[in-house]
Amino acid sequence: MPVMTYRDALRSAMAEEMERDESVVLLGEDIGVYGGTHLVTDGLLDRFGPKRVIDTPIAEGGFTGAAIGMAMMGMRPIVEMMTWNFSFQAVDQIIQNAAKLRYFSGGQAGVPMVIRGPNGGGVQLSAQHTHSLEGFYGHFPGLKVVSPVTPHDAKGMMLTAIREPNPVIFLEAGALYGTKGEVPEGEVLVPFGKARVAREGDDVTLVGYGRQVNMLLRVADRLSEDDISAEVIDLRSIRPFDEQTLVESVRKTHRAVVVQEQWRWYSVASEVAAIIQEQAFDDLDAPVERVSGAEAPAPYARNLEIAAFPSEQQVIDAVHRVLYR
Amino acid sequence: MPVMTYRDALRSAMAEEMERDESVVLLGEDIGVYGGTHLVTDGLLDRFGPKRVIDTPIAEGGFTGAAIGMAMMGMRPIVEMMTWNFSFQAVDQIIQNAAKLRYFSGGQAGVPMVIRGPNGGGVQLSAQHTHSLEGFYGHFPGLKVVSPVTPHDAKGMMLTAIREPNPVIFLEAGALYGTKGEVPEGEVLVPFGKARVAREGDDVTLVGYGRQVNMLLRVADRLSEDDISAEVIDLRSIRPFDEQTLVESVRKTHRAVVVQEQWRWYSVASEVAAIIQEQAFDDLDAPVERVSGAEAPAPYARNLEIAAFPSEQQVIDAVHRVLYR
Amino acid sequence: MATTKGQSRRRKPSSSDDGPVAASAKANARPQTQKGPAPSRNGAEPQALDTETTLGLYRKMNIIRFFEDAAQRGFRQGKVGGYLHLYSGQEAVATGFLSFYEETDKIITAYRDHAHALLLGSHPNEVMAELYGKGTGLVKGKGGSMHLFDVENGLWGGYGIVGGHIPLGIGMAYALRYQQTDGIVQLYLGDGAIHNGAFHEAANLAGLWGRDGMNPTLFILENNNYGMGTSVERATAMTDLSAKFDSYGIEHEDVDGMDLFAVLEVAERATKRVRETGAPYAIEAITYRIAPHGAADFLERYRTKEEIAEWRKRDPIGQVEARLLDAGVDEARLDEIKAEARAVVDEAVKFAEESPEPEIAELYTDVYAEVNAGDTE
Amino acid sequence: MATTKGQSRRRKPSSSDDGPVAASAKANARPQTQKGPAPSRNGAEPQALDTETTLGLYRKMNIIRFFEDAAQRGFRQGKVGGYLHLYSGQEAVATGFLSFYEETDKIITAYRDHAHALLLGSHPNEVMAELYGKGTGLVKGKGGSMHLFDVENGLWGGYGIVGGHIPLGIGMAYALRYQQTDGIVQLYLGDGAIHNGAFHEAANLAGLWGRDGMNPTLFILENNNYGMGTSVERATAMTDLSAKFDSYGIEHEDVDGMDLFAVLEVAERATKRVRETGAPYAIEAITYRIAPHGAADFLERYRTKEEIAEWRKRDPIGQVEARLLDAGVDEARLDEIKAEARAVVDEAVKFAEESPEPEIAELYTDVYAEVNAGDTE
Ligand SMILES: Cc1ncc(C[n+]2csc(CCOP(=O)(O)OP(=O)(O)O)c2C)c(N)n1
Ligand SMILES: Cc1ncc(C[n+]2csc(CCOP(=O)(O)OP(=O)(O)O)c2C)c(N)n1
Ligand SMILES: [Mg+2]
Ligand SMILES: [Mg+2]
Repeated sequence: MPVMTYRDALRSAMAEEMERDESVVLLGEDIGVYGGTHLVTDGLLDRFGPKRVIDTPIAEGGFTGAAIGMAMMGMRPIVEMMTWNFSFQAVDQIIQNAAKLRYFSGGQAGVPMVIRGPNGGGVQLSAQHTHSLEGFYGHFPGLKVVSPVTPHDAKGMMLTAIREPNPVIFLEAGALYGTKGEVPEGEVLVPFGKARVAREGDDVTLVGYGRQVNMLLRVADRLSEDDISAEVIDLRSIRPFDEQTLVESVRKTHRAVVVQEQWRWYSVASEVAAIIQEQAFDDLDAPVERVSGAEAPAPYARNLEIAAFPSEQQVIDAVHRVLYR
Repeated sequence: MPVMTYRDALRSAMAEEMERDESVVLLGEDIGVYGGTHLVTDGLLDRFGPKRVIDTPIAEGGFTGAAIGMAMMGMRPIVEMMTWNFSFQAVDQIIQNAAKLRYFSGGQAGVPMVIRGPNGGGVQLSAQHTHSLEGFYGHFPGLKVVSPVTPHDAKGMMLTAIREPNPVIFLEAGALYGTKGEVPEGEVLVPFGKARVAREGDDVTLVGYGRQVNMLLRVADRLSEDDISAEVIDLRSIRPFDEQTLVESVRKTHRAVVVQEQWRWYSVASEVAAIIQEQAFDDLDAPVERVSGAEAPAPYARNLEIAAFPSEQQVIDAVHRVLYR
Repeated sequence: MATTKGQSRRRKPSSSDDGPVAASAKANARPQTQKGPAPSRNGAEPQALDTETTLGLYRKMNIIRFFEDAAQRGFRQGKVGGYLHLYSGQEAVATGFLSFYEETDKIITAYRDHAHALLLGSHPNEVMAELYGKGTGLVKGKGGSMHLFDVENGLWGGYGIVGGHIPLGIGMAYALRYQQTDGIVQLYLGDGAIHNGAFHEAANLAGLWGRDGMNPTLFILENNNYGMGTSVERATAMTDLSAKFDSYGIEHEDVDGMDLFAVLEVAERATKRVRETGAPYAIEAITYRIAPHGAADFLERYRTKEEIAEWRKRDPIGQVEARLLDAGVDEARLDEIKAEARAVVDEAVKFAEESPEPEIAELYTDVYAEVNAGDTE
Repeated sequence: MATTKGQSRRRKPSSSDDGPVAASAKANARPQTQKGPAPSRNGAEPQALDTETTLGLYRKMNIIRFFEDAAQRGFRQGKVGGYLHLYSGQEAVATGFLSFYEETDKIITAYRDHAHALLLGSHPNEVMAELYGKGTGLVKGKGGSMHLFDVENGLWGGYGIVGGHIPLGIGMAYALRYQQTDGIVQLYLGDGAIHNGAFHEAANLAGLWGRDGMNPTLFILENNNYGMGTSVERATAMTDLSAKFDSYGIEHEDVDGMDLFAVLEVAERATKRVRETGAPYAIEAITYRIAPHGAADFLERYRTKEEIAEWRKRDPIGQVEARLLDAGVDEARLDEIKAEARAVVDEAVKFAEESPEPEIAELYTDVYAEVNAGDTE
């Protein structure tokens, strides 16, 4: 199987769909002439021309709204948020229009669009440029929200996203654009609403998404040295959500630790804990543990930033707590 | 004790603080000449003049940001969101500036301000005008988020909010402006971070906030007819959150049902369930049940809207489930 | 509308021997209280219309007015819920512009949208049923007054967030050219919306994309001098609203929005221009709502009774009526048309009242389109 | 800056027998590639400065330039993290305007903020330490390059979201008059930010409040022709950016932002005007960044080497240098000043490198102010 970077996987999905379907266009800041600040769209302007690769002014609300209008007309726009941090300027368009148009038009209008870009922290971007927004957007009916971590899923979920008749919030692992992985050739559509068992295990279920999954795999390795067998679940689809895979795993392991970069309160981990206790109450041998980002805006200094994100040690400690050892 | 409406309680808190402290000013759409679309600010323009009661154009981001700038200079602005639905246009200012300024300025700047307005649905305002945003804003460190239901708390928490050195998201129960209740004279500051036991009981804990609390009290009455003694907890402060009162109650009753108007996923109820299973795991006799708004944008038709919000019957059914009867 | 369904489309008002609108009437058009820019600076005299065409438009305007009156009654009776914003007083604007609607065009507006639906050919029964929250409503009772959609007839909403629909409109315009149609977007917005950031960002994109012929947007700024209770003068230091389009390289003109004939003249030219150039153009129609902002807003401290009375003298329907009488039309004929219009609305109310509520199952439909169900429309 | 701390405030450049900037130089000021409006349309000739004052400003500009070079080196070495935006090429703008800073004034800008801090008197050591993420940094290592604050010296940030700080600035201006000070706000923004909705909403409020003397905001639009890789011409169909202030009733003028003396002249007049009227005013300073947008943005496909070379000929520091030499200052004197400036920066780097990281406990401080702790400042 060909090996490619997360970045290239995203680009190839977009390029393939653009070849296949003329209604697919890209909009965003510096995605064309500049090549994309993270080079995800590099080369696409040359290939598809300026009517399909549209550089915009710095007006996230305006161009996201314009893309919604295009989608209503049957186009399939893909909007790049240079980073998801800037999407706060487009929240009104995303939540009030994209998520609800189909509903308040009684099904007459649809919004087949993708909004994508890097999400999450890790390179000292500090408070305004570090957010993990899965729960924030995942709250709203009408949206679909995904967060792939492997190049394989980046491509497969992007293909699915572009073909979706609904608005998709596509949260890329910004820190992982350069990481490589196997990506099969051709149309490998990864469906939404299916979690991935990234590693099988029996003693405890580790739940995460995005770049935390890689950390959980490292933790699982470390735990195996202590003869603790951890199952790692990559949620990847935040809305719709795969309750079944999650619950089945916990029914087997009886214990769960949920890890996220985002803040604790009213978050993905809150929901995961709520679901587990709802559906696996009698199977649980310990309360679900949560490991979240520090309750502070993201700091700049390297040492503070490292301290602000979930660490392997924190997860291992939580595992020991749920195992009562 | 004097009896006053929720609306008058809010107004009297603002007026008293404006008398006491010249740095308190109001900004918002049609709060002055028009009297406020919900008449919360009625009469204040005449009393305090146009430099302190500032009618703004329809620019939620702009005037919220301007108020943040005022707050940085030591003023204490109170911003009215005509309804919280319009705050999506101010999300960038609220989350990127108000919540984080103190942090990224290393403590040099502060944002002592209140953003207030009606929140929640109930009068057929349909999809774009019906939101319950406690969890949405409650997620972010740097903000304080409250949601009072009684006129007493409306006044007491507004006084506290205005004196807060931090930005406060003040979510009023829009459907209850006309409801009356006892409100003591003078400076009755209701602290943030303290839940209220609205009714004591032994068999099950019902948890809610905002107008759901009134519904829970009715449910408790109905349950008492079946000899089920329900304790009702009014969270009222969403951030900071009173884990202790919640957990103590569940330790006593061993069962909990959380009710909210907002959507289920990644919500206040998710967090409440997560906290309870974390901290009262061994005391729980049944999984925490959640009753939330229907997973759809708010519909217009009266019958659909009624079906979209939590009903007494849904709560009673959930109580029966946690009581296994 | 019901009995004229289809007629309203692709029909351009034809000229006749009707006299042109007197220039002096236009100069004095605006009562003193109105703070907006001066009306109609365009040199050309409005085209004369033949009497039958005028009567047709008169009929439509009456239906709109009666419809709004009935909606207000329904609201008072508690049969119409939510927010309800009436178009009364502004009829000449949409009536004029939508006379030049062509089938490939798309219309988008804010929440004051009943007239737009009626003019585009939505059945008044279905529009009223929507207001009544019935399953037979234009959007199945799910959106209400603020969210009228009738995409077959070109109406793409109906939006409740001030400013929020403007970016959508200019994106739709891009799509129309991308898809190589000759359609245009008529994008309606209020004087209050122009101060919103969404307007700024969208207008700038429209100007930019229009340079390449990729933005056939006709901005129709309905300046009724108030955003709720805030007059234009209290909302901005620069009150010549159409001149704000200068910032985006978008040309513009003003028109007396109380005068149907003036609107028709501008509308014909403007729609043609936008269609041909693929570039945006903006019209500020100076108008007035004689109704309160919303049906629930009974306190009108922000304006005087005298001001309203002054504007009522220039009622757009009254002006058309006067013109028709001048042209020798019988009063009886006008009464007959009014009676017909009333009957259309009465029938709509009856239909709405008698219609069933939506099925509860509808609560959960239209949240998502089914995946792999092919196209979204 | 370190050794001139305090000196930079409330000092107005005094006139001397220095010759005025040659008019012909100004006319030819802008290389052909720059798409912005023409420079300096204001009639008045810039005031001449005495040589010592000019040398002082020359020194500051050199410190800024060397500082940025050192920051870039730190970035390449992995010692400076995050986003890093250099001011190199634009020095004349902030140097000119901040020469008229008075103690009651407040300064707010975006993320390209090192020069503003240095000019206002922040210690270069602390600024560099902030970039290095050290506990001795200007904001304790918590904000980094984009979030410099030094409120004692008038600097209120340092913001990373394009457009986001503009509403704050005009709110601050309101407060200054509400609190009856005679301060003004110098609000810096980029050519990219002007298309953002936050600009539109804030400028409209500024115009509105300024009508009552309640908005002493001096908008300083630093038009360096690019928002990242997007030129002004590719961002809007109407490229006369300062003219966009017309929409808000805000008067404005342009200045050659590469020419310190032109900036000083405009800055003196403009700050005085805003201070006296309490109304906003806007200056578009036409300038150029010779550095990449951010330190990590090595690909510069959006502009040519020739364009950069062309602008380098008009380097603001070079221009001042030429003027000083013309005025008879020794080259040795200039070298000495440069060496001093370099030493200040070397010392700053040393300080930053040797400073400790913040305590981990700092992660949780400054999230909330303590309740009932009295005032927030
Ligand atoms: C963002 C936002 N803020 C506030 C409101 C409340 N609101 C509804 S209509 C309106 C006035 C709009 O005025 P204008 O654009 O002139 O339209 P008109 O009502 O006059 O037709 C306001 C403030 C809203 N719907 N959206
Ligand atoms: C809302 C938002 N969108 C995008 C960005 C990413 N970004 C950072 S700087 C910049 C360019 C800004 O250009 P300009 O305002 O001209 O300032 P300059 O960098 O030239 O000083 C962009 C797009 C951002 N920070 N905020
Ligand atoms: Mg209006
Ligand atoms: Mg720039």
